[in-house]
Amino acid sequence: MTGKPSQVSREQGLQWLTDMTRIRRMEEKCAELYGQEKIRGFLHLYIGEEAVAAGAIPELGEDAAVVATYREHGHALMHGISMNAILAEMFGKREGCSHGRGGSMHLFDAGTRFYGGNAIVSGGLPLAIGLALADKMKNRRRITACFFGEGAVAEGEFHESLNLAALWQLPVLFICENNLYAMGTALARSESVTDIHQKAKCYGIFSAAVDGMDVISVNTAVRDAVKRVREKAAPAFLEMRTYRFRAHSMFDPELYRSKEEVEQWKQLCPVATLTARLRAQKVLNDADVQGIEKSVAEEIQNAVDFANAGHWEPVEDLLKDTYTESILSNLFTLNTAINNQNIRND
Amino acid sequence: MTGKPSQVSREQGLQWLTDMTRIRRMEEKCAELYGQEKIRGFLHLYIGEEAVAAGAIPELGEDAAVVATYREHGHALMHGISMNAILAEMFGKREGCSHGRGGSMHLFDAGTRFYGGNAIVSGGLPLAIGLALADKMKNRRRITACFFGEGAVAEGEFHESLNLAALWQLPVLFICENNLYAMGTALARSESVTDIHQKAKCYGIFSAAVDGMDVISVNTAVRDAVKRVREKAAPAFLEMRTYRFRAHSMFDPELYRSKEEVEQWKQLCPVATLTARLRAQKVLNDADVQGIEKSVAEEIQNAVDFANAGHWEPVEDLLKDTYTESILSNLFTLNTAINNQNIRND
Amino acid sequence: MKTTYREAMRSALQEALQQDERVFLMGEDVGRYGGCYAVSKGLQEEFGEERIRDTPLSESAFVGAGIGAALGGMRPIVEVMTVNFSLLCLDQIVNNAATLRHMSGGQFSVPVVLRMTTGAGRQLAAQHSHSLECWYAHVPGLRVIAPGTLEDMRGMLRLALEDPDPVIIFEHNALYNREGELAEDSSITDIRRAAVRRNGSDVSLICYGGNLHKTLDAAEQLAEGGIDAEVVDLRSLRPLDDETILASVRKTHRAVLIDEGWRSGSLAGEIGMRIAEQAFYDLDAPLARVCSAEVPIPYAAHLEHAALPQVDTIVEKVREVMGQNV
Amino acid sequence: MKTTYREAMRSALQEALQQDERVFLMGEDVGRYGGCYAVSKGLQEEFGEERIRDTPLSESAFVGAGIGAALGGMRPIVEVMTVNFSLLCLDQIVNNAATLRHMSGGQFSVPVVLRMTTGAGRQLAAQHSHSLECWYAHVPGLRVIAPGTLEDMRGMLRLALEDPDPVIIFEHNALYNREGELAEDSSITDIRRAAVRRNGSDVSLICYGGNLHKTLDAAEQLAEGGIDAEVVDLRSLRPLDDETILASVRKTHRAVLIDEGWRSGSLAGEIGMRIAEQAFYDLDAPLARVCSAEVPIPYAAHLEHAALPQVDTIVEKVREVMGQNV
Ligand SMILES: Cc1ncc(C[n+]2csc(CCOP(=O)(O)OP(=O)(O)O)c2C)c(N)n1
Ligand SMILES: Cc1ncc(C[n+]2csc(CCOP(=O)(O)OP(=O)(O)O)c2C)c(N)n1
Ligand SMILES: [Mg+2]
Ligand SMILES: [Mg+2]
Repeated sequence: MTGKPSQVSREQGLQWLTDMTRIRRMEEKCAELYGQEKIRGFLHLYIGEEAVAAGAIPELGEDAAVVATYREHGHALMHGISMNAILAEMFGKREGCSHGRGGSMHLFDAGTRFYGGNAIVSGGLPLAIGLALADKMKNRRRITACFFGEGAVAEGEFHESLNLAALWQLPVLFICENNLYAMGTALARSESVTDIHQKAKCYGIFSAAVDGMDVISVNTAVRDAVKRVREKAAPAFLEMRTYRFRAHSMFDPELYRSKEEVEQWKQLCPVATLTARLRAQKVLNDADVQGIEKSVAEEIQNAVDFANAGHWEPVEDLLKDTYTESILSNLFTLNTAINNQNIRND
Repeated sequence: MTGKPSQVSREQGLQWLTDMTRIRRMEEKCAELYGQEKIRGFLHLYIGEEAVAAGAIPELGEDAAVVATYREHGHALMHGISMNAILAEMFGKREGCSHGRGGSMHLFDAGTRFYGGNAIVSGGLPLAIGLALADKMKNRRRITACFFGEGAVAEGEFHESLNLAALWQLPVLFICENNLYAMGTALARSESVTDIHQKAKCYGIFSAAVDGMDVISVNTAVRDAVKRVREKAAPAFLEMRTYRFRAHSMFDPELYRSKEEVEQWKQLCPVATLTARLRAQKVLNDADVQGIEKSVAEEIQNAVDFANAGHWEPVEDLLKDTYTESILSNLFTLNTAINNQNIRND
Repeated sequence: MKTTYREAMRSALQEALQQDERVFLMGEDVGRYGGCYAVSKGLQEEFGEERIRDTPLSESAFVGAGIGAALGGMRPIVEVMTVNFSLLCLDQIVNNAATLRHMSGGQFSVPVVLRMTTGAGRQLAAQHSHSLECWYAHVPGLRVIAPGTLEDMRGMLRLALEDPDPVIIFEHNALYNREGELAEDSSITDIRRAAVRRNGSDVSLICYGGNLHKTLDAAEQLAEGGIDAEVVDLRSLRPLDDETILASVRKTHRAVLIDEGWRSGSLAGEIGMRIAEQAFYDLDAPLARVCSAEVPIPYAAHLEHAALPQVDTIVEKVREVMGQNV
Repeated sequence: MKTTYREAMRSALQEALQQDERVFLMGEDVGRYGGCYAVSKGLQEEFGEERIRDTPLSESAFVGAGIGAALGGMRPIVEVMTVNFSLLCLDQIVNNAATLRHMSGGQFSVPVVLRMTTGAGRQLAAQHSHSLECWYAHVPGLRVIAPGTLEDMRGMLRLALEDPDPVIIFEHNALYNREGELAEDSSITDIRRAAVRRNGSDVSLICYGGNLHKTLDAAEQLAEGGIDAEVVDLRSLRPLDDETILASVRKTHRAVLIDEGWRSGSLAGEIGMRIAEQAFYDLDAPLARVCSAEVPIPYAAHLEHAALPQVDTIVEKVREVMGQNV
């Protein structure tokens, strides 16, 4: 694993703490809202893993594309989607970042180049390859970051994608969030070789394992990797060793791991350890922490209010955005609309 | 690459020479018969690669299962399917080893446990995993050998399958026939890391690269690997470095490689090099070679006669073997038959 | 006995595992996790890790391995967590499971059973709400069944395992929590035959799986309005039991087909066409169907609801077919 | 100009590559090898390795990469060598290409064009003879087109590339070698509309792609026997041009649907059902279809021939529908 710098500036420290706190508190609120049935469908919380998104995404560059999974609230927030738009999306409102069509698993934002939100394990990797290929062909120097869980490593698509990235020397940064479980399947029960970062080396891709519970390590590793991707115009791979503190989704009785194991990992809580470190460095005091919590609480309250005040897409627009409405495709759209009309008016 | 023993017994040498000659001459005949339109569809010749099937298959054990690709005539012959049944199959006759339903790409034989003949690149690997899993669960000590081209290595299924074999410690011997091209795609244009045998090591599978043009090296490596698979009840992987002398199929203008390259590899012809070696060892003379050629020519002539004399499946039996005809499924079959009846009698 | 569909499938699995050593269950999270829908909860404790086999996320390889194990003499039950993920293993199902028997001239059988959850209705959005039964029902060499009643959920697995050919069981996710009275004698299950679940004389409502109860509810509502609907539960989606379907249509002279698949290319379309081919002169009204709207299923509750067949939409469509203008 | 379908597609590709820098062609063996069916022969020499991009055998990744590149502003043409291998990349097509626009609330377009060879008839046996157009035609978010004439082979690609949404082009393998006269003005191609290829008054024969010529031949034979058949070439398989289909049926009052897919769940079934729904009272006879037999397509020539729609079987089915007993 890569080392960490000895000192963190107050400014940088507060930023990370704020970011991780925003993710943490937002998701705690999500769990609550799920209980109130404001949020439905599948909800996968990132709690425990905040150091990865908070440490990584600010290093990618303004113009980076991000491809993520169904456990992507934190990534969306870090990449610049507003909490308002995220919560409204989970409420299914038109004001949501996917206009209520996507929900928790499918946050999207063209403006910040956030390409989801993919609910098929490993399904996002080929998209990242393609985004990077487009950049390369157009001689743009921006990068594409692709986040996924260690469960994806068993999927064939993971291997096909890594090979393509290496073969074509594409500017993709793969970030594997190894939280040791894919639903209830422990890594050792799904991979014959459990050292995930080695997988990338099999394709000749630069690769490193990183302490994913520590935002500083994450940040340092990502900064180096991004530099490498840009300079060498070649892929890189980081395995973030992390842990989810909560259940896989809201339906998971967690039969597959012990309370003790979870408790042990909680000792490594990225928010708590950063707080302790900053305090030890004497660049953080109680007032700072309270300040952060207060502003985050406000942001969340505003977001909940915003989401509550949002609107439902009119049911007449059910078919909207299945196809592009353009002159060329008018007829297509028309036809389909007519056919569906029968159904909708059933 | 693994070494080779210094001396070959006359008996063993004659056997290999005979086997390789049978494959070579049979396939030369196939090409001729293709020109005569006796054989149709896709025809993929194994010429140049004979040392692999001839050196490997006799070591697998009587009870071994073999899974192969569309380039499997040699494997079928070595595993004990008669030349008669193979040629009749390519003629599309009922007497063929798949009753004319499969053709060149789909030779099957339940008796010798030859599981095809799979025309989807990498599609056979999961089947091999399953066959080995069944053996393991039933405590049978036999092994499953799975042959495939190096093109399959880019497919996700290859990786999924290797991981399963290693994770579950299944008695599979993977034999990759690396002939450097997948149709017209050179290995270096399809893999970021071209040392194929390393791929297996990424899963913790024992692996070796072997001179696939030399039947003795092949045989030695396979013998060791089979022993290992049996004793450790674990998978093993061999990369056979070989070359096809002919086009990919009968439609290939071979734009992707030079005549010189092909000529160079032809210097390594496995039949010629073994012949030279045995002569040098003074265990082979002209009469032996003539004897082999004569008996092979007879076998081929008989097979062609057999195939010519074979019968077409009656067209009324078109739907046969889509489903099992049994008491349980009678109704299913009946229904489907009735529906199809309309079509057939259109 | 009062029980749920989940329990019914679990006890079917349990019985199969007890009765035949060759049977094993394999899939993602079927073991330690207890099954994504808790269907296999407790089975790993009872039958061990070999026979309740957790797999990595490798749909193509483990489904193919199920096919291979079937070739090797086992009776694998492979759970593909949901039909959505089966898109990753279609090659194995279509090109191996469905063809091996025929391609080998009848030498090999593939007695594998694949179980998949299907359907929408839980706000899981576009990638997790597919109903692709019609795709599988298109493939010669496969048998496709879909339980709609508790008895069928309990009884179909046994028959599927007895079949020497590959069988796919589609279990609609909305059924698992549903409770009901399970008849003692579940031998009434016959996967070969569609079942008439309600006799009626005015119109045939043809449905299956997750929509059976919606359709039965619609039939009750229609009855209040004086329309006597017959409800046919297909049970087997491949092959289709034309005899039962046509007998019903010949009696009622009208048919409405209910199917959660998207309308174009739906199984409902196939059934309609069969009626139009074989019972054309028996029809007194155009055929009609109630399917899902042609849109990736959206997350928001009201939109998802509007996208799927509902009791209301069934009732309205039937009234329309009966000439009761709405 | 006399040319082949192969040449027509090649020159369409060439033109597209010349006219738009964002266009590139990617797939297995499209470059060095010149294309499995020699369609892209010579293009790599002209446009280089970047724009005529050979891929490894990784259908899921390179099709997904095409989708990603489309998101990134390119106009990729991805060749999946044959529809048979597309089973390995269905997830990318169905769950990404078809859904991204809708799931994102309209923010993203996926202007990717996928080309696939389809169909049987060359004794390639069960795994290499699929006709799965109906599967793709089932999926909202995709457009599916199939050229049957030289003009369409030449003209469809341009329109597909102009479309902001994913388009799949199915090219029947039996067409490539076919020669014919290509009209100078290929602007007559309109992928939005089915085309009436032969006017007739007695029966509508509805077909597409590889079966167009068989159907036209059948129509000529029928004409000799006094049956005047109209031939409708669908061109677009999704969406279907109901207007043209129904107009034809309303004129002839009879329809026979020709489709190389397996009968159950065929596109022919869908078209039949639409007619039964929307033009029921215009029909004078049961609907009928000529499809492939429900069997994995066998290798032997006589069996394969018997399994597929043929001129003879079309003629016989039409005679049957016309009441001319055979
Ligand atoms: C192809 C596919 N198979 C199965 C699933 C069901 N599923 C959803 S999440 C998940 C576990 C994924 O684990 P991992 O990749 O480690 O990510 P994590 O949830 O731990 O962040 C599974 C099996 C799916 N979404 N996609
Ligand atoms: C999944 C899939 N994609 C594409 C093809 C078309 N195809 C047939 S053989 C072949 C090359 C395979 O090369 P390799 O695995 O090296 O085997 P070889 O032919 O060299 O023995 C290709 C691309 C196929 N059969 N299956
Ligand atoms: Mg995980
Ligand atoms: Mg090769």
